Amino acid sequence: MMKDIAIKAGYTLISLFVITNYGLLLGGTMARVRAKVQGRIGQPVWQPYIDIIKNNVLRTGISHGVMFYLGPVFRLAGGLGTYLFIPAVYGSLVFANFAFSGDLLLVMYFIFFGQLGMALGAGQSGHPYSPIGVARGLAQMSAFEVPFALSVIAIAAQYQTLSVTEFVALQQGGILNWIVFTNPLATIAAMISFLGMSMGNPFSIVIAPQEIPIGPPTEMQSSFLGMLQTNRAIFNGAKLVLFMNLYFGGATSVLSMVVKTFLIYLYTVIVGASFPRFRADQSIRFFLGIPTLIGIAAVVVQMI
Amino acid sequence: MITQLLIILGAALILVGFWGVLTRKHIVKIIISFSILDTGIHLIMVGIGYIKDGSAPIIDQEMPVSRLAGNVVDPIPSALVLTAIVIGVAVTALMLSYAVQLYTFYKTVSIEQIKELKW
Amino acid sequence: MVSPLYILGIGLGIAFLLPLFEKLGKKIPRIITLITLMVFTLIAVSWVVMISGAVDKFPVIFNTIGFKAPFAISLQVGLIEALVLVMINTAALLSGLFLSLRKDSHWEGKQIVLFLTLVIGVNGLVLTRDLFNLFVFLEIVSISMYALIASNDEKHAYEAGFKYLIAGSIASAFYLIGVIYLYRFTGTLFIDQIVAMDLAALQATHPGLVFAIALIMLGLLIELKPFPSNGWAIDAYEASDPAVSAMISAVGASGVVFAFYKISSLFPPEMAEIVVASGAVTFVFSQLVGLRQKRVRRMLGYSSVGQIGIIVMIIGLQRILKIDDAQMIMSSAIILLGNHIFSKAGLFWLSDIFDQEQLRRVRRRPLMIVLFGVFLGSLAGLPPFPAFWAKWRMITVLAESDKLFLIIIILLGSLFEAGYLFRWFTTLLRDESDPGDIHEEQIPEDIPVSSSQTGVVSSTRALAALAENAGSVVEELPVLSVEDPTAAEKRNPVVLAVVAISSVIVIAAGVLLGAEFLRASNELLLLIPVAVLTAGILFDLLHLPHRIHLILAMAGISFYSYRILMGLDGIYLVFGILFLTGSLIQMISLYVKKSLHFGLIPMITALILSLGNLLISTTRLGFFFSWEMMTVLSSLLILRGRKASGAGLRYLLFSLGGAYSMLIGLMLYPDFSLLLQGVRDVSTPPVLAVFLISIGAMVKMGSLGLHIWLPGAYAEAENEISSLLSSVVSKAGLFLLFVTSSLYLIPLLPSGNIPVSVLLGWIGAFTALAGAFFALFQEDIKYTLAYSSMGQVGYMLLAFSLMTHLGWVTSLYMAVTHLLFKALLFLAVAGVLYRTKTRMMYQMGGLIKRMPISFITVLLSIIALSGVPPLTGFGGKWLLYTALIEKGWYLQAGVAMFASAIAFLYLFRLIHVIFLGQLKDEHRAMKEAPIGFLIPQVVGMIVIMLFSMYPSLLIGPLQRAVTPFFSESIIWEGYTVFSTLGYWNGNAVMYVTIGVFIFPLAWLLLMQRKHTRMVEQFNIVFAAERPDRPETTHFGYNFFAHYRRALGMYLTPWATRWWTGVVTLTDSLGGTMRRIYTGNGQTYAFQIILYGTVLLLLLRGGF
Amino acid sequence: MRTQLQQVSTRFSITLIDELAPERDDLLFVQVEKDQAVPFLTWLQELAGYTHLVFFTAVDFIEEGYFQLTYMVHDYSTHQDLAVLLKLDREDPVVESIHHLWPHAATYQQEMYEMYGIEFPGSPRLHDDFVLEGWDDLPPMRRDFDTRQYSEDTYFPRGGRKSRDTAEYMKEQLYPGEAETW
Amino acid sequence: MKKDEMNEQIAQIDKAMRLGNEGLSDDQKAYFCDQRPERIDPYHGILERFANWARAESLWILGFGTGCGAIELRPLMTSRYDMYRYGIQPRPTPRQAGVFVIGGYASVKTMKRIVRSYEQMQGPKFVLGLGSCTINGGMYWDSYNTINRLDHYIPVDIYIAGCMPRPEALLAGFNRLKEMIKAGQCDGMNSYAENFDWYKKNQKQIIKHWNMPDYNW
Repeated sequence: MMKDIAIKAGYTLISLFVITNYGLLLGGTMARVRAKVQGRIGQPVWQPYIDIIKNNVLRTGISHGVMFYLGPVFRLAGGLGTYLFIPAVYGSLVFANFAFSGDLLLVMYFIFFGQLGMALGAGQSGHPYSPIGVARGLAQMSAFEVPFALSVIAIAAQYQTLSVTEFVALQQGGILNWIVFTNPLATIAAMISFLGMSMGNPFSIVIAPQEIPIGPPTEMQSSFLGMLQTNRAIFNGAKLVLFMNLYFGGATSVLSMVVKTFLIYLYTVIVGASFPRFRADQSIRFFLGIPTLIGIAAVVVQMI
Repeated sequence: MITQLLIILGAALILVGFWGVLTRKHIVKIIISFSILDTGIHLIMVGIGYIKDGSAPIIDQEMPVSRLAGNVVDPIPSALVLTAIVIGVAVTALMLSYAVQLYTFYKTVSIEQIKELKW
Repeated sequence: MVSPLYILGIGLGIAFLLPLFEKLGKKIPRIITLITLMVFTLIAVSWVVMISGAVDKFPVIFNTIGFKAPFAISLQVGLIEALVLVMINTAALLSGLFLSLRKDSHWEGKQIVLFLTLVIGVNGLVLTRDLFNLFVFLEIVSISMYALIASNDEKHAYEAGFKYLIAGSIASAFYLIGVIYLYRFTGTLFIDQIVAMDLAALQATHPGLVFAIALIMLGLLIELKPFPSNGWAIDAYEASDPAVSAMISAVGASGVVFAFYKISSLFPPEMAEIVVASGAVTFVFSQLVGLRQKRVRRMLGYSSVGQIGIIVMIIGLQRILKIDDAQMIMSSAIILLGNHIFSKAGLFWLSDIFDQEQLRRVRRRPLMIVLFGVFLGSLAGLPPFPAFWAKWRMITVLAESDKLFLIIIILLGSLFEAGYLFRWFTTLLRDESDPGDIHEEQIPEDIPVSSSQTGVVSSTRALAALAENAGSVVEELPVLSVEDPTAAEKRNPVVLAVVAISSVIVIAAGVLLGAEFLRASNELLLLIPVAVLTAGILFDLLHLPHRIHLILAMAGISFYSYRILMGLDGIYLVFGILFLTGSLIQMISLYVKKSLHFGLIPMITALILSLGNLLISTTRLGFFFSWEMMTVLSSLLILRGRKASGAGLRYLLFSLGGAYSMLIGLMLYPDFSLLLQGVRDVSTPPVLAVFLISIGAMVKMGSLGLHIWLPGAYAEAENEISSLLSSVVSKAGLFLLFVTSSLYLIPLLPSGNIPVSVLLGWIGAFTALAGAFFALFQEDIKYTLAYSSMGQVGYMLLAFSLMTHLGWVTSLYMAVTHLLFKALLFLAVAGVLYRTKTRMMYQMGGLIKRMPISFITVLLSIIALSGVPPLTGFGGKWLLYTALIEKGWYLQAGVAMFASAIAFLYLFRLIHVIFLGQLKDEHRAMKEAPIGFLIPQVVGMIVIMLFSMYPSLLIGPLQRAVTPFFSESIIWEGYTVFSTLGYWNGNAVMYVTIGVFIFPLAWLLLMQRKHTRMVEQFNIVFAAERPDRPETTHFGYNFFAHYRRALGMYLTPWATRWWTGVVTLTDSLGGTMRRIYTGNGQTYAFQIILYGTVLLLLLRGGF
Repeated sequence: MRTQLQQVSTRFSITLIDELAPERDDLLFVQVEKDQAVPFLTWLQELAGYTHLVFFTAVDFIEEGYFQLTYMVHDYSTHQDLAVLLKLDREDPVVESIHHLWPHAATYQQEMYEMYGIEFPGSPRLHDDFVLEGWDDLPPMRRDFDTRQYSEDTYFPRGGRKSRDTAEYMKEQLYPGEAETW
Repeated sequence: MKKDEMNEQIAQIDKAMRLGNEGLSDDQKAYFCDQRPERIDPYHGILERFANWARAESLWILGFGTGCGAIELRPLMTSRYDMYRYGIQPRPTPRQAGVFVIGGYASVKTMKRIVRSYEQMQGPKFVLGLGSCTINGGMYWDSYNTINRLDHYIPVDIYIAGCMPRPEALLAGFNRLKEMIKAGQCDGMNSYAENFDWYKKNQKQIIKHWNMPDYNW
């Protein structure tokens, strides 16, 4: 028993280590990509590491209270948890994580855990910009959840399962088994809401840097900020892995995972680089418009 | 014949009474109309009980109980009429005293102007 | 056996001698009259006692002068006469007492004579069997009434009296003509003889016979004030002395009603139908017109007319129905009559007392409130008063003879009546600060903004403004003993005692009848709440220490719960624990109350017991009785709130509407009792019944469209009560659904093969969504929570209507967990409100440092409520979606997900705006909530954590409870629960969450172990400026403005508009109707004659 | 316009100053006495159509011993500008406020109070800080205030600074040696 | 008894260590932290060198354009100069920024905001004075409301002379700053804490309306 737990813990650490580094490098790479789009050279690929290190070795820090202190912890716990409840690589023991203890619904709701903690931490800072950012973020989130939820329901109805592992299993055996091909409508709805989920342009109103300086984490600094940056990498990785598992056939090896998630992320970066920003109410209306209709269509197709 | 006449007269008086109640504005005239109405009713009552050529409703050897029907004037309507007249008088008196009071309060005898209570 | 002649003889004798007695002393006639009335009453009582000993020997006929009818006038005493006389004479006695005891009483001389004459006349009306004698007594009654009306010597009284005279004269003219012709055709005036004749044969020889009977009927009917020719009567009720009005309404009208009943045996069936129609029209339209009425006595007049109308209707009906039914329904008429006599008289008296004491509000007069409530409740037919039982019986009979339309009429009229009566109640009860209807949130004109230089000045101004604002929203009721000293001088407790006797009679009659009705099904236990309520109110009136009272109550409830929970199993047990244990824990917080809150504890206790009774009732009647008790008690509890008059009224009316709808449903579906007894294979119910019953349930649950009572009721009630209502009482609807679930299994909508349950499911889904959206835009925290409850109950409805094993488990699971965290939330918020004295969220902020435990409670409960893992709420969501997808309700699942996302939004706003952000100056010195609030919170938190760690603890029993109905759909493997779609291991999730939480926390502690400075609330980066005031720095108002901008146009309150439209329509209908009451006596005369003509023509079958 | 002004010149005791605006024909200058300024401006705003206050400023003529206030008003219908000049004694710098005519004049007046110390009794927020927060010296725009001295006293001047005449210095830099012949 | 006395002494010392915050009215004092900034010793040896390397390679500048010189910062973000490649990026809030670029002249009114923002930055923090105005007042040297020497108010790590300096000069300045950081020469944060009273005196001499705490945490 103890041995099992120890092995599991070891595997978990390996898995986390991989996803953290991957997430950070992915972030750096994508910054490079964005720079190329703008005709710049861009920051070094390892810049995220330096930033995190710098933030962690700052000499001073400010805390506004217990919730403020715990906010980033919640956030990172949310990111880690989300990742840990998704099997990252199909068939791999190391990267199976804790997918046995909960299915897709758990993952979808666990995302809220970090959001809530972060929002609470930001709230305790007493800074008005934080809740403004949170309010925007939450509002936008509730909007993009709709097409995503519909899409998930559609594929759950199609495959009669909610287990992520099973989704991946059912997509094995050829590229045409991927849900992106078997249920394109659901995939489109989900991929549009993925844009909102990754909070890049055109849905970046939440962190509008000039208007409400960086939004929720406006008071976060030093190791708090470092923690948030770490989470950004992990959480991004988790989301990418989730979408890969759900719509793009999952991954049977770390390599295929890297390739697929890279491409999915690239898509959001390209969209982000080419569009201006929506206002919060505009993005709500956007998500509840066409993408929701697509989602409903995907569901209705399953019902007939 | 006379019975019919009485009844027709009574009916006519009733109609006159109703007409008066419904059309006169003066409250005393309305009260008079009620009296007329009452009189009409009384006439009918009497008319109903009356039997032409009937004898007085006294039961004796001449008029055993078995022959009563159709041969004597029915005494009950007459008794009723008496009661009714008494009641009618009482009501009329009450109405008139009301009329007096109404006049002292409203300074009018027109029923159309005594309508502060409504809805 | 005392001969009835004595009554008449003594009465007349005394009446004539009274002027002589007056010479002996002013007070003597009063005493003599009262003694006489007492003698009358005693005689009547002795008859009742004798008759009930030997029913078969009666009725006895007494002849005057020694002759038999038709040569002499005969009087009859039967059970029914004796009963009516007891009631009438008691009422007259009370009336006499009232008249002689009240302050500035002018009850002497002629008035006493008239009064006595009236009573004798009424006694005669009841006793006599002779048509002409009836006329004489009628005239005696009328003349004494005409004279009594004007006894207060007021202008309007004379006007009304004259109109009454006109109408009465026309009526007696009709009657007299009818009598004389009837005599002509039949040769007798003795009713029994005429009845014995073969009227049909007689009709053949004398075609005018029907006409004669009709004229008699018409004469009496007009005396009974049928709509629309009753303007004169209502004028009289309004204008005369209230005590006289009470006499006219209670004594006079009752006599005439009985006379009408007597001659009803002459009616041929078609005439009876006309009478029924006339009665029904009178009932429903008088109540409709009453709705618009603002003057109290006139309103009571309409109510009287309506009540008499329904009795007239019954009298007509008993001629049409079968013998058994006729007797049944007649008994209900007698009960209704008695109910009417005592409660209407009581109300008239009360209105007199209000006038005397110049009371505009009775909020601080507990006894007055109790009396008032008793009379209103009994008039409106609420349990446990006699009218409730009477109406139940009547409706049962009507349902058995398929007279659905009449049932609807009766219930509609009752609803109108309850509407205006309780509007009066709420108006009198309401606080000075109460706007009368649900108020829009009050936002201070502007939050003071100041420059830093003038900061001090404007901050004090801001403080003053906020304090003022806070003062106006303080929740607690004032201590009852504080009151206006001048009012005390005008008090007259003796008079109130007379009124109290009347109310005691009503209550006692109600309880006795209840016992009689419920004994048949061995459900006497159901009356316990009434007993508890009465006893508790007495305790409160005696000013017993409220904490002792509370402990007694809680002990009683515990004992009761123990007893009934032992006998329950399955779903019943689940709901039993939900209702009883859930409320018991919440009662702890009542301990915080510092002073006696009149009626609070008894009403809560009775409410909880009624909820428990729902579980053990086995018949339709028992269930409906408990349901109504619960409704009435909860609306009374709501009305205790300071600004709750509008909300309470709305709640009462919606609940009554729902209950009536349910009642019709129950009537359409007699097998309902079987359902309650646990029989599952019952006959297929009609779809209409299913609909109506589910409307009853959905009103209670506040489903979309029927929800508009909900926010105000939950928000404006006192905090503890809101908590109880939203976490426990709202589940009663769910319970009803579960009990009647067999109803939904088969019935299909008429338009196709869609089951009713699908419709319910959609309603549930949209209720969840709408509730969440409404909650999103509230500034008032209690409104937020109220709408949140609405949404949550929507989920339960959705899950229930799945009609699958998993769906039901979900629904029950959500019910239990919702009880937990909504109670926690309400309690925590109650603590916050208790300290902050404001309900507007944006006026709070930064309270986390002042109230950490409350914060943790709220945090836990919002995590649970929004379904975020690892807490127990996620289980509900997981079950729900799994169940929905398994069943194939995909779109509903989408709606539910959207709703849950929105729920997350408002919950975050709740916790943020209250506990985070900037602490306000006025809250700087605040303390944690009182311990009474904290204990239940801590208990609840422990339970939540337990269920989160080990979900099987909760889901297991629920699964077993549902298993008898469906086959199992989820499997446990260790701590993991498997459905056909997915799996969930609450235990492992908890451990993983704790693990991933501890890891970063340790990292942070390591990195931040030194030089992290705790700073104060203004040490923020404020665009290189410094904040000036916490108020201007706290972001809390209109939090989700962009959502409003994006979707605001879809949030038009359609339901509110629709119901406002309905109310306006009804109101204006009433307003239009009452235009016929022009006030002109001549018009009234015309109406009477026209009415007579129309009735006669109808009788002839047309023109 | 000119004729209109001439008509009321005696009424408000104003004098037209023609020499000040030779280049534009839509701009007039007019001199007004201190006690007639507000009546005249009221007349301009309400009757003459000058509905817009373009600016309101002051100049310190220390040599002549007065502040010259300039009310610049504009007529939108004719697009005429009118500058109303007012001479204000430096020793008694108090003048009637015009915030009741143009609410935004309060801001100009606040600024003038801060910079020149001119009082406008009744003007809102007049004594609140405008640009200078907590200034406690002479109003800085008065010409008797020595700004250089103040700067040297207050702001820790860094030594070694050389000031040059810009034109000379640039000539020297760009055309060395030609300075004399140029 | 002795313990009580000691506690009292400690309390007195603690009180003396705290800032007076005289600029605030009494009812506002509770809103602000009144702790004095402290000197915080750097790590030792390689650890500090590593930390300094990270700090140098990740310069987050505060996006606060205090004067006309800020216009020269903008081109740095463009593709022509691309400061990102040096690990430099702008941050919108002082909490997250490490480098404060004073863009040219600083009026007294701006100075108040500069002090506040500087104090709100987390250490170690670096100040880069841009343009002559920060050095000796530049063309505003005799103005009544523009400071002459920035280093009398906050510790400055490096000046870039010029009016205005070109973006290239700025980049050169940043690179020089990096070198200095790596060499451990930039410890403005500690010198500010050590000479806190002197800085405060200078600041308060020009900022007359001092309506903020003495140290803006």
